[in-house]
Amino acid sequence: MTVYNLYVFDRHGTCLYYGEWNRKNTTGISLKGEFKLMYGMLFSLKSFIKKLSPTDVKEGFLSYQTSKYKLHYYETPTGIKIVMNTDIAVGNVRDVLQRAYSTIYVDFVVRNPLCSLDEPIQSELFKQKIDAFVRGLPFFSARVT
Amino acid sequence: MVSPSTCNEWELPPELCCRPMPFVALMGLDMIYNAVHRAIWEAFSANRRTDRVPQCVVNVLPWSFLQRTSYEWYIPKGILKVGWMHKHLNVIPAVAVVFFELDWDEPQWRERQSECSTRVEIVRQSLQGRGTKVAVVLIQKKAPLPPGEDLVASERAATLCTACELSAKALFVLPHTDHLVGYIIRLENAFYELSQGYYHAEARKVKSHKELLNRTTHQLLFVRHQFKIGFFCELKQDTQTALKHYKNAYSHVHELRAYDTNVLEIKTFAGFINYKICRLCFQHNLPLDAISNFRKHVDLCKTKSGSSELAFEHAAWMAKQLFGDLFDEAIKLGLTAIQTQHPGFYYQQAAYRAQDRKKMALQLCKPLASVAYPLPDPLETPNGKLDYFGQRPWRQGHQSIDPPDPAREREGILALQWHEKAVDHSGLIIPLLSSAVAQFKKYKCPRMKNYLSKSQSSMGNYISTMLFNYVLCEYRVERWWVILTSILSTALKCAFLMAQVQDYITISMELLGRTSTLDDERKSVIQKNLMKVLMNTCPDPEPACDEAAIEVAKNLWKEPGSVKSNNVITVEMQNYVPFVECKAAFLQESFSVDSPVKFQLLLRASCPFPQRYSHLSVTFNNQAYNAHCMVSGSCDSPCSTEPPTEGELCLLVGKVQRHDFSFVAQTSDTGKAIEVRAGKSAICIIKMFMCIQQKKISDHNNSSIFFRNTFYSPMPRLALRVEHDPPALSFELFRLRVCTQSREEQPVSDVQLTISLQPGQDANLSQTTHVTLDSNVQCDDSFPSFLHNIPLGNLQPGDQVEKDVFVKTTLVGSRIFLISVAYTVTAMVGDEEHHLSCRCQQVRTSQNGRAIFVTQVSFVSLSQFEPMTRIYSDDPFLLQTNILSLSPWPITIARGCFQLQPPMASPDGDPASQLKQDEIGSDCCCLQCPPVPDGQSGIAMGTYTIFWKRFFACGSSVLFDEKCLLCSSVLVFTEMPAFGRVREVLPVRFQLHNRTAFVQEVEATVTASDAFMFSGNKLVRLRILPGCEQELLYNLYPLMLGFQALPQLLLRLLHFPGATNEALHRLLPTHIFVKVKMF
Amino acid sequence: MAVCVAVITKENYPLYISNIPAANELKFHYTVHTSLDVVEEKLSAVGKTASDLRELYLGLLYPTEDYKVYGYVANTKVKFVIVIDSSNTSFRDNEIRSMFRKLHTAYTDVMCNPFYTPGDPIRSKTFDNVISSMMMQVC
Amino acid sequence: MLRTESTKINLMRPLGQPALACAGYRWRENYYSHQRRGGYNIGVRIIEDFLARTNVGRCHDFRETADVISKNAFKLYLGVTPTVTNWSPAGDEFSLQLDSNPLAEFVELPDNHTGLSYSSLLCGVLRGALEMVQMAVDVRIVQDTLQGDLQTELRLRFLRRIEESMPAGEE
Amino acid sequence: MEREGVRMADEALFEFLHMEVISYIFKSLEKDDSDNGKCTAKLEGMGFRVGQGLVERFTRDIPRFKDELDIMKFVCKDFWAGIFKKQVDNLRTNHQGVYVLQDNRFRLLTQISAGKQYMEHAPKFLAFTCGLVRGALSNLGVNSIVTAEVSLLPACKFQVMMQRA
Repeated sequence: MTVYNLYVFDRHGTCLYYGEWNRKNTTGISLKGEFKLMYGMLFSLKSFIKKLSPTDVKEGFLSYQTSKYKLHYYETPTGIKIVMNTDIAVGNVRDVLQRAYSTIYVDFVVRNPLCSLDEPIQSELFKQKIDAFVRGLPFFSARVT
Repeated sequence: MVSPSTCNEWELPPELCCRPMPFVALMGLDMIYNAVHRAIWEAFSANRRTDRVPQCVVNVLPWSFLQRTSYEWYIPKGILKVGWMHKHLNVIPAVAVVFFELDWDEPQWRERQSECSTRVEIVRQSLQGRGTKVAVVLIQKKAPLPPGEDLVASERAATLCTACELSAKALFVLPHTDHLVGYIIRLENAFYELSQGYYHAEARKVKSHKELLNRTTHQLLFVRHQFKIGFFCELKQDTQTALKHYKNAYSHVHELRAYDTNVLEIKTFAGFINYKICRLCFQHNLPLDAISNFRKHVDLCKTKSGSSELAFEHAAWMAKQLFGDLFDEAIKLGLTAIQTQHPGFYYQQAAYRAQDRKKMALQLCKPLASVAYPLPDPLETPNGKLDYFGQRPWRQGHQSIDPPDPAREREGILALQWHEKAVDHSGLIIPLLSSAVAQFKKYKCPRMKNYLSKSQSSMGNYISTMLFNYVLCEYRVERWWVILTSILSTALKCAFLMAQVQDYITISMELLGRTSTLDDERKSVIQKNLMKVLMNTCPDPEPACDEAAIEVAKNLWKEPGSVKSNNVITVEMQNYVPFVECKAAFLQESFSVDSPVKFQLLLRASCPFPQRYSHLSVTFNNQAYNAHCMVSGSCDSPCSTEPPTEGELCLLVGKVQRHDFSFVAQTSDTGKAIEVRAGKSAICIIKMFMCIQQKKISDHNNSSIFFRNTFYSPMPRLALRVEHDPPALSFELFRLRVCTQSREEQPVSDVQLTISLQPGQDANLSQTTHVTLDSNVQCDDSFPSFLHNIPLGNLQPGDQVEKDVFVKTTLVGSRIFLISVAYTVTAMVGDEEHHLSCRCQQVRTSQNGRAIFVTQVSFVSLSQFEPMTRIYSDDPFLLQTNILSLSPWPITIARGCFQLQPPMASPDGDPASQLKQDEIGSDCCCLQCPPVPDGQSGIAMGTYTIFWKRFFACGSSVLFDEKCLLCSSVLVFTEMPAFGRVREVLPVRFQLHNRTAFVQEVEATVTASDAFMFSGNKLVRLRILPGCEQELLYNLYPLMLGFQALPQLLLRLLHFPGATNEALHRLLPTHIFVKVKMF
Repeated sequence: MAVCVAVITKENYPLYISNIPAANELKFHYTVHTSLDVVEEKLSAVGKTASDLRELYLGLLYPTEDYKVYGYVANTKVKFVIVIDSSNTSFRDNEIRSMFRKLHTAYTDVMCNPFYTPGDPIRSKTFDNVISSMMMQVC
Repeated sequence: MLRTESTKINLMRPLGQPALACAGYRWRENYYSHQRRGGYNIGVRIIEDFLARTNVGRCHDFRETADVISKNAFKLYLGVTPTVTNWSPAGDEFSLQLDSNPLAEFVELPDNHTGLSYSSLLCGVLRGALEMVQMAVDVRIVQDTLQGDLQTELRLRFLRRIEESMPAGEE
Repeated sequence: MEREGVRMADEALFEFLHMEVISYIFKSLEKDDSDNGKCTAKLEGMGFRVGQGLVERFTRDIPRFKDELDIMKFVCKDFWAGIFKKQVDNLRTNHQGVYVLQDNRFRLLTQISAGKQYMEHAPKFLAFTCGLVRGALSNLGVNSIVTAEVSLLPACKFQVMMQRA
């Protein structure tokens, strides 16, 4: 089990943070482009799901999975979106993402007066924390099997 | 008509206050003729120290002994006879001792023995069956044999005893051998024993009456007896029991039914007993008992005020309980009091009571004016004194509820009121207050002390506000405005009553200020009054003064001395908030010399009416500017309270008035700080000194040099460059290096340089600017301010020529030069050759001469190092020249010298030093000007010349301004330390020189100052012989910290009544800085 | 009930003095002002002696024949003085204590009013109410 | 001992601000607008903090929002629970009534500032916070204890829902 | 858990307010002149006033201070805890009226950075607190100058210099 990478988007689709761990192959496109695509995908996916869903959805969608990886999605009412790609063996990590939001994003970005909320995050502290957080996850393992 | 009983009816009788001691009477001692007797007497009476038994010995001749006082048994007429205590202290002895010279081996023993016995008999007679113990002392020449051996003695002693009916114990032998005192002391102790026995007996005699008493008729006697017993016990030196009985007595007193007729008696006596009790309590070191007892006493008696017409009596009585004294006495005997429990409080209480008394007396005795003093004087008594304590003279011994004779009663009261009227209450109150003050001071209560000393100083009709001042500033400092205001109001009242203009104005101004808590109505009254005073009229009386006083005051105000004489009153305002507040500010931190200095003055009045003022002036440290900052308006009726008309200077209530001034600073002040003291003067009477502001005039920023090239066609190709390093200094030879470089392809010929001032500049620049090619030439006016057609020869293409031109400016200011080069060049046009001449490269170069020095000359008095506006003959002074270098480059001062006009004495010493920019060198010499013939007021001083160099030697000089010279008759020199220390002596010596040809009579007075105590005569007249001098020595003793005004020495020349002090006082220091005491 | 309540700064000038009857304002000013002597004396004892009073309440400062003057000094050296008519002896010491507590709390709230500048005389309705309640309060 | 104070303390916090407001802002309006702007900025951040603490999800309707604001938000940050009342019939407007306004607990308006709406900070906060959860609202103070009213009343009006839009330059 | 939550919450309120005030001041003063001196001074002033108020409240129920040191201890313990929910980690003094309060994890800095990043911004987040301390002390009758220094966030030192009259 492992974590590949993690995106944090704000409500306007700016990618506030991107972190990468055991990601092996990269898309040809630039990170920026990748962010755009990723956000676009999420956005349309979300609205699509909303339309399909029989009842009013509260959380949007939680994750989708391909044969190779699994994308976990968490969105706050304020539109902060956290996306984490792991291998398929990883189960539901909603609470993990929620924790990432409440204990790391909020503590070290929202409560850091020097971070403006709609620009990519500069704070080293935040980066350390999130990195430590991910590495600390039970299903994170540097071992590449 | 004040009879002894009434004049001091409130004083406790001395016999009560003293400490009772057994009373022993010695008889048969012949003091006059008999040395031995005298020796014995002295041994008894002299140096009675505490180690000897307490005893009061009196020598009486037997045949003039006490007259009998009847002692029969009666229905009580009062509590205690006035004489009683006295009787037992000084009249009836406890022991009567008969001295008799008799030796055992007396040859005619029998006769002597009978003689002795008769003596004893007489004494017995005179004692009339009183219990007084009688003792006989045989004065013998021989020392006695050891007892038992001398049979004769013992046998004769026995017979003698029987003859005189004495017990053997009462017979003593006093051999007057060498150790007399030893015997005496032994005797004393014996007598003491006897006296004890006596008083004991007396006490129990009184006790024995007790059975006979019944509650109804003899209530008074209960009190009396208890008191008497107590008293006897005290005599017996048994204070414990005494206290017990006194306490009983006290409780009995309050059992008595009190009504108007006897309440006084009861109170009086209660007072007595209380006094005794408290006293004993303190003696037994039970201060708390004493205090509680006193409290109880006061509470109990508070209510017993007696008849309303005589309310003041009650107050008086309350004031006279002497607890303070007792307490204090106890403390002196080693009792320790605390801050919250010390005599001060009781003195204070007493004082209050006394004040109540005054109040009541005032209102109760008012009507008396109409009524006459009743005759016959009801206060007269047959024997001139009362029989019983605290009874009414006109109905002594009368013990029923209502007065026997109402009419008489009324008269009596009237009489008492008359006497009360005569009492000087303040005289009673002030000592109480002052002892209270002392106590509070002792027990670390500065504020309480303050408070009391304030009420003390407001006692009496008028106390100079000086007295208030130290109290006032306390309250100012602690900002208790309500209190401050009240005191000030009192002070104002006083000032009015005494027509003290100065004080009156000062106080009014503070009372009108922001901090005073008076209501507007009151304030407006005060302001009106102030106006009145300023218009030399009497102000309206302050509220609550009595008519008579007001009349007096009015007259005082009318007196010329009061207002008119001093038409300028200076009021020091630093230490309080006056009714016109002023704030001065420069609009910038610093100004440059070329831009005007902007200065702003804000005024705000906090008085109810608009306040006019005649003019407003600002005082700078440099007088020159004062003129710029002045406002004066048409102030016809300065004191009216109507709203202002046009062109009047008037402060509207609560509005901030702004005055803007602007003036150009003098260059000489460059880099200096200007100080300002803004002062407002109302109707040229009151000056206020206000806040001080600092400001700097920045150095003139040095000018820049700039080129502008203008091109012609055919374009001349000659580069022209001017090298110089500005700024140029005035008086120096400033070098301009003109470099010309040919850019022509062809060689150019007869190149000529022309340099001149650009036309259209200040005309006199041409006079003050010299241009030369030769640095060694000393410039003089013959030199023109321009050079032209200076040949520079020919130039091959590309080569360049340099030319130095020197410019000297004698006047500060910037100049623009035109530098142009003309040349001819041959150019090919077509195929024929032309010689065309070009005049090219007009170069304008601005360039300014600028001052190198600011040389400022000041005359400084030797005494205070203060600048003088005028100098005085024979009065040495300093001539100081400050040379400030403004040059960016070091300037070497070759020398500077004074060229003095006679009669000035030439100084010595030249400065040879180098000054960097903004460095100030100063040269200073002491001058003295001999007296000059009259009529010549001004005197020229001479010039000061500085020789300096940067590149080339130059010189500049300054002319001192004229000084007007005065002749002073008497000169004063002061010798004193630079500063003082709090509570350390500060000697000051004034030397008075007589400069005149005749004898001077000088009257020197020294004004008091809050900040100093001083020793030395306050007022002296002294005559100084011509050309001689006199010394005045004072030792000052600073009390306050900081920059304090010194006691002022005022001199009056009796021969020159007109001679202003100003001439003298310029020489006297006015303030001194007082530092903290060193530890 | 209290006849006079005063708040005095550490510099010893009054921030607030209220008294009944208003007529003898001056008298009370003096009473309070002089009482400061005792206050300062007591304060100066703090720290010096072993048995110093660490309590803010200073107790009875001094009795005059018709008043009892009590003192209380906050840690911030603000002094509170309450004068009580000695005629009503019913007062318990702890009642006085509680009065001071109330007073102090009220003062603290004044200090917390952002529009109040420390050192200015107190002009606050709430504070006035508290004071008057203490002066009215029946015992 | 300080525990007991701790609620008070947070109320001491705003203390400095009006002081500053008065210094910097003579005019009431300015103070007002400033406070709102300041409040808004706070709101923008505090909402995140709020969500992080109490993971309440997105609200279905305005009523629920009102409930959350009063029962959770106010309780959490100011320790009081205002009552939600005066619903407009359309259900798009309601009032929050505070019997005691912690922000203004010690505040007394000086005479020269009467009518200063001290608590307008709150309006800003609410606006900012709600905007972050896609609700554009208008908040104003209709009653204020400082103005002598019996209670402080905030009026919230729902303006519109802010729809999340696809970032520009997306095909 | 709940009351814990509450405690944290007022914490947050303070933080946000504080940061807003700072940003306001810096914004508002940018126009005329953007020298931080003025801004920090202003913040310091506000802190001063708040400190005065707070200390009045905090010291209401505690026994009288014996001496200066006693006061400083109070500032480090109760006062600090009251505001920042933790005590000062270390108090040092030279006994000549200079005290150094060291807080290794200063509340207002912990969120910002751990290390050198944002160092240049640190001062404005300390100004208010300097004011707090100075205000508290002055109200306790001790005039002082309070300065702060940071070498490595979020640790910081406050130096208190008593001004003897």
